[in-house]
Amino acid sequence: MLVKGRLLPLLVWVAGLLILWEGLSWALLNVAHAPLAQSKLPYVHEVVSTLFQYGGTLLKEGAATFGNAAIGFLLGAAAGVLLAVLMSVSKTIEQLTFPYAVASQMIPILGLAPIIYGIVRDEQVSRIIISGYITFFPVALNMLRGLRSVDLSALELMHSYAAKPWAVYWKLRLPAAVPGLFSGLKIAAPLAVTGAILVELMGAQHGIGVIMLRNLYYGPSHTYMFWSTILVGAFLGMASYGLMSLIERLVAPWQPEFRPKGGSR
Amino acid sequence: MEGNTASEVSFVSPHGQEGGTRPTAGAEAKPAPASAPASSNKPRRRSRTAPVLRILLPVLAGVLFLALWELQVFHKIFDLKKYQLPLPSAIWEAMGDNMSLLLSYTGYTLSEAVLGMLAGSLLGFIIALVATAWPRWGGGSLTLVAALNAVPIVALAPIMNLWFGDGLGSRIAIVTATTMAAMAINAYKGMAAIDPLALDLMHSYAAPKSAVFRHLRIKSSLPYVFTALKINATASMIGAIVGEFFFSSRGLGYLLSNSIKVAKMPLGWSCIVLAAIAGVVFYLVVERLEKVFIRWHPSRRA
Amino acid sequence: MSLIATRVPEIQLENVEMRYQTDTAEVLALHQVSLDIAKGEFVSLLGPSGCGKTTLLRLMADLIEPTGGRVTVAGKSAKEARLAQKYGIVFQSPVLYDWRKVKDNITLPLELMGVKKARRDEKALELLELVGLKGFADKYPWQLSGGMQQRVAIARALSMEPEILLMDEPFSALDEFTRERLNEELLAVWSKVGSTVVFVTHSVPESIFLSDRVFVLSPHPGRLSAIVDIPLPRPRTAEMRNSPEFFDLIAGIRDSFEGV
Amino acid sequence: MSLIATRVPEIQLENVEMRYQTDTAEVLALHQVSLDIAKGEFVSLLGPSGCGKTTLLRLMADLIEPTGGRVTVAGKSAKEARLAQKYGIVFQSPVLYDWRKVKDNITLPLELMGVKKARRDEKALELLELVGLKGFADKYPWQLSGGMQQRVAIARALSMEPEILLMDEPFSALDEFTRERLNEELLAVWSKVGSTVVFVTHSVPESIFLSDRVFVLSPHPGRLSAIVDIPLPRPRTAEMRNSPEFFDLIAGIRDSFEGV
Amino acid sequence: ACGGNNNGNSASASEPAASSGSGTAASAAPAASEAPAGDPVPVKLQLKWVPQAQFAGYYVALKKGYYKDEGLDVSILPGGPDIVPEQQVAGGSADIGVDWVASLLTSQEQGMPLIQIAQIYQKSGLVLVSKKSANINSPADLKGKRVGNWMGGNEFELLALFDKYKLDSNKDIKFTKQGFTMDQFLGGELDAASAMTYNEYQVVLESGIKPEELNVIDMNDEGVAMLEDNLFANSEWLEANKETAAKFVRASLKGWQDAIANPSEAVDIVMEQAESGSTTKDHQLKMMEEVAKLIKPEGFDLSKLGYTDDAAFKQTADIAKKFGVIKEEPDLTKAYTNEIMDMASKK
Ligand SMILES: Nc1ncnc2c1ncn2[C@@H]1O[C@H](COP(=O)(O)OP(=O)(O)OP(=O)(O)O)[C@@H](O)[C@H]1O
Ligand SMILES: Nc1ncnc2c1ncn2[C@@H]1O[C@H](COP(=O)(O)OP(=O)(O)OP(=O)(O)O)[C@@H](O)[C@H]1O
Ligand SMILES: Cc1ncc(C[n+]2csc(CCO)c2C)c(N)n1
Ligand SMILES: [Mg+2]
Ligand SMILES: [Mg+2]
Repeated sequence: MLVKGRLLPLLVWVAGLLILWEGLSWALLNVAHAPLAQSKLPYVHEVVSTLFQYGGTLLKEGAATFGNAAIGFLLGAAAGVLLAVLMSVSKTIEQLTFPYAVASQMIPILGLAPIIYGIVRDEQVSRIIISGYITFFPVALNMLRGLRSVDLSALELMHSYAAKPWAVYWKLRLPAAVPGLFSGLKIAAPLAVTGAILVELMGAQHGIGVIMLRNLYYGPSHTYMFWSTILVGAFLGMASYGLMSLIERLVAPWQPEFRPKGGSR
Repeated sequence: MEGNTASEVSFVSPHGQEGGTRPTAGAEAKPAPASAPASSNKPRRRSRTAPVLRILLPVLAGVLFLALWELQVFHKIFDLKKYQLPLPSAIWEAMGDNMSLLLSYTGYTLSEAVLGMLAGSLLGFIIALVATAWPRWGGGSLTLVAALNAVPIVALAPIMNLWFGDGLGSRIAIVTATTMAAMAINAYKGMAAIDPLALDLMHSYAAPKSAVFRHLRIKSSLPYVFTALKINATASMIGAIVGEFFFSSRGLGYLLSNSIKVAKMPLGWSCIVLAAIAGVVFYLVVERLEKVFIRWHPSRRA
Repeated sequence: MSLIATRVPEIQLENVEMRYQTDTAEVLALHQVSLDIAKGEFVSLLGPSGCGKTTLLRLMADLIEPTGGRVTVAGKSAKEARLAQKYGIVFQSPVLYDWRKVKDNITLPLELMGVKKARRDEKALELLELVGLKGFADKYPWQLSGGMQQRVAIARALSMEPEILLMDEPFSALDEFTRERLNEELLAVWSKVGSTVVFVTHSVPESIFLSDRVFVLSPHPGRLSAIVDIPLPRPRTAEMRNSPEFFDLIAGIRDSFEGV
Repeated sequence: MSLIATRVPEIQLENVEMRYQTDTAEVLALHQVSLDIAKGEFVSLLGPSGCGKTTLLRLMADLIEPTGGRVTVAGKSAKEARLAQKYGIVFQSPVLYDWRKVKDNITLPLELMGVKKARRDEKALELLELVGLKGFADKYPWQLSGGMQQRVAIARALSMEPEILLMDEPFSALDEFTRERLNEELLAVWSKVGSTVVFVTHSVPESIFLSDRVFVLSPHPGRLSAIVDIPLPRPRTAEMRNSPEFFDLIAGIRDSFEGV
Repeated sequence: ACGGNNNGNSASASEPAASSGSGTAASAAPAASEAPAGDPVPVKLQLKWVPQAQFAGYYVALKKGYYKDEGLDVSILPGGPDIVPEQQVAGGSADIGVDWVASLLTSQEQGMPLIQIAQIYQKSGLVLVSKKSANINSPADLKGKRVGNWMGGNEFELLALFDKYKLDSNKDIKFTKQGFTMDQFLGGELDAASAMTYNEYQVVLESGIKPEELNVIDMNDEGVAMLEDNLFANSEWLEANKETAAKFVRASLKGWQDAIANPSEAVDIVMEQAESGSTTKDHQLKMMEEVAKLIKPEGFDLSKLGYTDDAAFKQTADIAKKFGVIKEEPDLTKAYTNEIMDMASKK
């Protein structure tokens, strides 16, 4: 029932979008006569048929990417939470680390990769670190906001019990930050897929990113395959987002948005 | 910074901000009993010293960091080579040699980032509005932007290049695409996670949807929106830079990738340094705006 | 006054039932409640904690929909009445918007109705004076004490001079003196505006002092257990509180209570 | 009983002053308040809305620090007392944690003190019964009515059997019957545990029924205007509420009030 | 049988500089030295770009067991847009790399411990393609045109070309960054685009444009060609692993010879590396054909394959110096060595 209620609109959205896409693609090709029309926006049916034609490969590579993304995501999310907790513990730590955390986000993988590799000297590990690096920031910021915006009287209650700092975190700040954490995770999860794909471009043998790049490089005859990989990537993003939403419902069911409406409007 | 068991006490006042009410117990420096009569001017004194520390501390840490870096301490610890991580002095020199070029490229990249970020955040916000106003049918759009978020820049770049050419436009489009999701997801959360009674109040006035959004939903989503803006401020810079890797003939990203590929690491790193400075400034501007816009937030009281 | 009630039913509940669905169980909060409230009438709801008073109020205001039975307001559905902006509500907790100053919280409903700023500010000052908060116009809600916040909420509900005023324990956070003063002010406003008032309270004397009729609810499941007419003349005066009639009424209601 | 107060001052305030600093102005919430409360004593704070009762309570609990004067608890600073986990507090609003079920909210302080789960659950059931919420253990706070939430908060404060119990209008959201029953339960618990209780209320009869002494505060700026000894014997019984002595005390306190 | 003894053994053991210099090199060295006969020595090869027929020789050698026969356990690391082989090899993620000579020179100048050990491609595969409609019949016609290149070390031949025709790349030409697709060219954003004969040029043809419709400027014809795909090693690693390097080169050359002799078989082997759907056999066959022309130009003696030609290398270095690619005249003795080739061809 719940699934039906949520899934149907999504399906309609996806279907609507695909129809629009097909229409635009047709118009681009036959009305506007745009150069490289099919590279700009290929026919959906062509892409989908490629998707099925190479379903096996795409599935395999998609799974590889998803696995990499999951590892990077877990690492990044953990790092983000840790950083947020540290910064919320002490204003000084925040002032010390924050500008640098922001600055660190400006280092592209191209500059980062040699350093990371130079430090850990293991390809697999450095890839994981890099994909974690891509995902930690949204988690950290959202978590920090959650930790910070705890209701004052709820804090005073803890204070009145002279609760130890860890208890304040464990029993109050962390649960109160869970909604924020999840919006961070929902941003980070698809981002982890992006991260995994980027990391795959650094000499990996497998993954959606690898096929994506090669198809681009080998030219327009592979347009449909390239777009298929995009669809797979997008699908992985949707799946990871959906997974996070599901987990949120299970882990933090107390939130107002999840309360049964009880006939209310 | 009076003697104060910060660890036990620091959790009461979540933010040592200026403004708001002062005398909540906790992390704030407690007036020593002897100074009780003079204590009323205590807060003022602290708020004057705080900003100085706020700037001084990270700067000091930065200087220390730079010194360790220059003295190759990191290189020794991690067994790094100068061609993996050039020294600050070399970066500084490269920066000096190419200053005007670097500055104009910084401006170029920053404008891509800012424009794209504004467009992406606006679109994301609109999506959140739609998803909140019509949850059943609008909710799907959130999942779709999340999907967009999973398409890497490597793939976006050629598409956007085809659509918008190799100029400013294609990077703005890339940045727009990469910043939309964070705003949509966060703003949606902010607009949905509302005290049910506050909503009931609006319903009792039969306030139209637009008014509910204007007076309640948008206001209470602001902390979430600003978090998204902060995420996007950084994401947009890196998005513009990486976007420039592939098709641009200008900008920090172009210069960076070129320099690193021809082993001019110091020049490459001066691009990174400028990008970092621009990114941090952009971030700080957003943070400043946040302070102006949400003075009332619980985290800013006490 | 109760005669009016039979003549023009402003709020009418017929066999209203309210079940709350939770993950684990179902709570029957109201069972078979039928009542009529006349236009311009002042009624109170009395009953032990958790018996369904707030639920009843929310049903009348169309904030929740009954799982059974019907709520009619002025011959139409509660929803239509709500859409016609007939309601002013004071919730059990103040529900002030953090980002609005006191005066802006008070004038929120006026703003929604498109009243001009100058007029709104004027009204705010007038109401602040009424609830004894002169000088607090420019404070933020969290700078007020609990009772002061509640008074802001009362002022907000009065600001729009609603046709139907629903008040959920509005005075419970107030001291006796403020409370009694506000009782009188409320009656004064009421007699001027002519609203229909439904007033939830735990104080028997208060319900008697204010109301035309008192509805007594009993719990498990919440239902209407008694309706008591209050034949005291209007305008009510402070002295009435000490009249033997008043004490008889108190005793009467207490009995109907204890019978539960 | 007030004799005790002079013997062992458990809570001592000397010339306490509290100013709230806001962006625009400064509010003098308490001015030169000095008082002693004996160990094991039950005192009430009475006073009009906004006079500083909550502020005073928060000062005693070291939730805020006075801008002048000194707060001493058992000879040490309020902070030390707080760190020694002496306090149980009931705030003016329930302050329940949304993500905890009712029983977990009640046992929060026990959890913090490291009490075992089995023991906690047992205690929770006992307290739920005491406050009349049997069967609500597994509900979330938002599934309760306002009064029920407040009772959960009371149960939570009692669960830890604190040495010092600070209660800010704990019963104001309750109907008279529940309230009177809880008055008696509170006294029973108190006589068993021997806590020192500071109780904020707006109800003069309640303050008399419960307390050894009543502190009357007056506003603008908040200060102590009267201390009234309540010479009623312990244990207090329901009948005492109707005794002439009781009415005299009410009148006396009302007078000290009106003199403000 | 082969590689029983390793000359480098004693050297590596007594050379702390080598081990501290580069972690992987260090870890590879002991593995090499302590490896009992027959236990394969691990070698990592970093490619410049994605797996394709451009690198067929290595894949053939791997597939056919030539490396294994030499007692090597070779892993081939694909490249990509974010990978700089010189960085990888200098940093120790790989032992041997493939890149263009000009890129190697720039990296050497920055102090990376790299040395070229073999030159595989004898000719430049870089061309400038333009549609006939753009009227670029000679390089001089490039004036005022939009010319694309991938930059980042791939542009030096073009700079030399412009210079030869007295064109200022900042003023006379709109010298533009080209992506790794040919879309800009096909979509008309570029008048002349860089292309490798073996890939991008084929991409253009595959898009439906006929060779007759195109003008092609060949760097070799213009005398501005630079050396391209080579093999280079981490010099610290090499010091301790000369024998291993020689074995690697020997096996690789064998692979290349097979690939050139039997392109179809080579492409089949390459296709195993390319995920199905990412490229086609036809495209790779075409690439193999073109690559063969670069490795074995007409009249080239295949037995010389792998040797670095002093004159050609010098021309490359001179061009690099002239266009500021490198600031100093490189020390050619440190830039490349034929010693490994000598060792490789001995057996
Ligand atoms: N955080 C604050 N910032 C500024 N002023 C405050 C703050 N808290 C309380 N005040 C002011 O201090 C005064 C006393 O407030 P307090 O909450 O102590 O009153 P109270 O006696 O508990 O009233 P009530 O019975 O209404 O709860 C009030 O005038 C209030 O406006
Ligand atoms: N959202 C909800 N979900 C589930 N049960 C609810 C919900 N709201 C109220 N209830 C239940 O309905 C019953 C009536 O609640 P209601 O709030 O109407 O009581 P009340 O008479 O207003 O009590 P009080 O005087 O304590 O405010 C209670 O048993 C309560 O637990
Ligand atoms: C970013 C980028 N850089 C270079 C090339 C071109 N390219 C790919 S493989 C190859 C030959 C190298 O041996 C060349 C020149 C590209 N397409 N994209
Ligand atoms: Mg209620
Ligand atoms: Mg109070």
